[in-house]
Amino acid sequence: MQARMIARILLFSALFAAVLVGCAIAPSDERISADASAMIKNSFKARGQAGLDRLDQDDTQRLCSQAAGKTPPRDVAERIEKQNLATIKYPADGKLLGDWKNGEKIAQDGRGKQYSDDPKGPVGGNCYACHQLAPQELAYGTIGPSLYRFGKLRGYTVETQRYAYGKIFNSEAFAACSTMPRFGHNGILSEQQIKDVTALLMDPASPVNQ
Amino acid sequence: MADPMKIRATLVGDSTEVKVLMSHEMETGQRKDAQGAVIPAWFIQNVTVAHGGTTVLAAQWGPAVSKNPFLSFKFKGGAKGDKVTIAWVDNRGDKRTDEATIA
Amino acid sequence: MRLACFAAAACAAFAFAASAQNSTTEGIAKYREALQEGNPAELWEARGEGLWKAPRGPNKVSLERCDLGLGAGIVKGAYAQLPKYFADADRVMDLETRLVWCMVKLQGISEADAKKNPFGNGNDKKSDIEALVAYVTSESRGVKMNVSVAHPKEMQMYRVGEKIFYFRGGPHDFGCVTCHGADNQRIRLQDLPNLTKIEGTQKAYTTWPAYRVSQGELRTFQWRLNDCFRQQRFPELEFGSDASIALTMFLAKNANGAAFDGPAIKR
Amino acid sequence: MNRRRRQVLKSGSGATLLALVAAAGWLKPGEASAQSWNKAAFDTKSMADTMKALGGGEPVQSKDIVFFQTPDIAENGAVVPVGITSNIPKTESIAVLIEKNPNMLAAVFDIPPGTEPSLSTRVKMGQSSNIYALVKADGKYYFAAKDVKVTLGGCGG
Repeated sequence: MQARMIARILLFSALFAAVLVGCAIAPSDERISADASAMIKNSFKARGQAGLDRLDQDDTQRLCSQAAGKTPPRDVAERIEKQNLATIKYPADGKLLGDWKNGEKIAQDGRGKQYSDDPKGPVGGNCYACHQLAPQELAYGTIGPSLYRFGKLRGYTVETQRYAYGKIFNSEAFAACSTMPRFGHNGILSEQQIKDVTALLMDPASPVNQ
Repeated sequence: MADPMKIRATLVGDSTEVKVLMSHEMETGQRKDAQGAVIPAWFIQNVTVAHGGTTVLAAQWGPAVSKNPFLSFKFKGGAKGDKVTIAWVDNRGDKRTDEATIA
Repeated sequence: MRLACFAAAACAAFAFAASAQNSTTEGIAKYREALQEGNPAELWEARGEGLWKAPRGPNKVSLERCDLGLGAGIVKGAYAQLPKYFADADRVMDLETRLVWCMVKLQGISEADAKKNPFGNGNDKKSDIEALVAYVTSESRGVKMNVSVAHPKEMQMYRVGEKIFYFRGGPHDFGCVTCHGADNQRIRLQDLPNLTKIEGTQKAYTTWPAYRVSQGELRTFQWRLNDCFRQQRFPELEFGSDASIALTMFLAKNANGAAFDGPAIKR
Repeated sequence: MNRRRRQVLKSGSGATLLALVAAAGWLKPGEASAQSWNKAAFDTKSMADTMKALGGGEPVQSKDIVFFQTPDIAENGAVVPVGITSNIPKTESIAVLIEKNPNMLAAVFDIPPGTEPSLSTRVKMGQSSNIYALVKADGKYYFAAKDVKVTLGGCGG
């Protein structure tokens, strides 16, 4: 009886020690995340228009960082999409389509928001960095899907216009942890610029739809 | 003073293959700095390659030759242990001469 | 008849676009191949070797007693095992931070001076660090990457580096993973390595530093990270900062097993 | 290659190449050219100017001039590899010209006897353009052309 008790105590002690050692070797994931946040704060310096406040994550950025490049769990994804959907502001004048020619310029322009950019200078959408749009431009990226014939394939409806405008304004409203920037929500593009890019996608005369 | 050239001279059959990299800005004179002032042209104008006292290649360059220029060619003759001497002069009169041993 | 015509025309247009893409990719591959014949990185390697061996700083000694992890003065193969934990500094260091350490401790150069010009710009602003990195890394060409995470601080850096890789922030919500999280992606026409996979990481990590023909400069891995964060719209990543070492640790360790092939030459 | 391009090649460039040759007189036999730099040749700015200044004959297009290691597409115009081999007997010099650069002439190489009429170097190109290889052999001029496209990648700069 006594011997058994001692054996049990020894076993527990050994297990406890193993847990302790385990802790020493492998800090928890939460601990590592906290270390990473602290390290990031200590490793950057403000420069040009890029202040250290850019390192403060909002809820979406934090949850998507945790998802580590994968789709987050369903409840998290729904939370992200719901929060972001609420931010979308459609134009007060009800007009969703601007000038596709301007839209094409915005889609080509990759400047803006870098510390090396003139803060007063133009800000583009850089759409071609990730998407195929007008077929004339062969130097397009493939991080996002091809948007060639976006309007022609989906139909030139008001619903599709609203989807396109909304997606550009805040992509996270439609696909949680999308790699696409939230151009309207984060103030990268103006309302008029988003209208122009929407026109690039949705105007039947746009080269995208030829 | 300009950095040394990086010269490789290798015997290939009965020819010597010369490959050289030079450290030079090769500034075109067409670029502007942040203040909008033209950056003056600064480039290598003459390159001569000699082996055993004879010129085996003589070149005149304009500013359209790339920064940190590269040049490769072959000449007949040359033996292992021989020296190949390369010299350049730029439009400011800066000069550089380096040599390599044929391997 | 009309329909058939239209379909044929559409197909032809599509085929044209596809073949234009293919020939572009092939053409660029040939361009990159032609660049391999002579790499101006060798000019940096030569200058770096000179700097390594020259007595410099207030102490007028060379860096030939600098311990890069394999013992004092051993350069051959050292880069393939970095970053690593150094007991004398009680810190995980990458090559750049270790070089600064040696310049300070051996040569008596102030840390501020050692760090003041990490990324060169033309003839008037040549960077000693870039040249030294070119020399040291060239001495690991062909050596298999073999980065250890045996020390708890190395493991810690590796795991934190992974978190930073997935950290999204700034006005564009970008993180490293935005561009480097999937296979066969490109920005415009530039191929992007998938750094969430071993093969992609091996190919990318082993070809830095590199002579960038677009800049006419040799660029180190510290520069690569610094400029990625600029394009991510982040503030500036500080040279030799812990986050830069953690990310380097994450990528270098994942490149283990691949032969180091730098300094390379790139676009 | 379209028809318009061919016409340009024949009338325009041919005359320009010759103009360069004539304006320059850069290829004096022997050592003389080694230490002199021919400003007139390197200053030639446009085809039109040189065509006005001169006229007459033109160098002959030759299949015996071959480009090697010269890409169809250059990812960056700052560094475009160019390799040229002349299979024309008695080749005395090889020049590299970029049609659409602000100054056309990039480099001239004197090839003494005993040196192979083949070399490679790297040039800058401001935009997509023809590269011309101009060869002087036995006192006569020959050329070959290669179209090189310059793409500039970009993710915001």
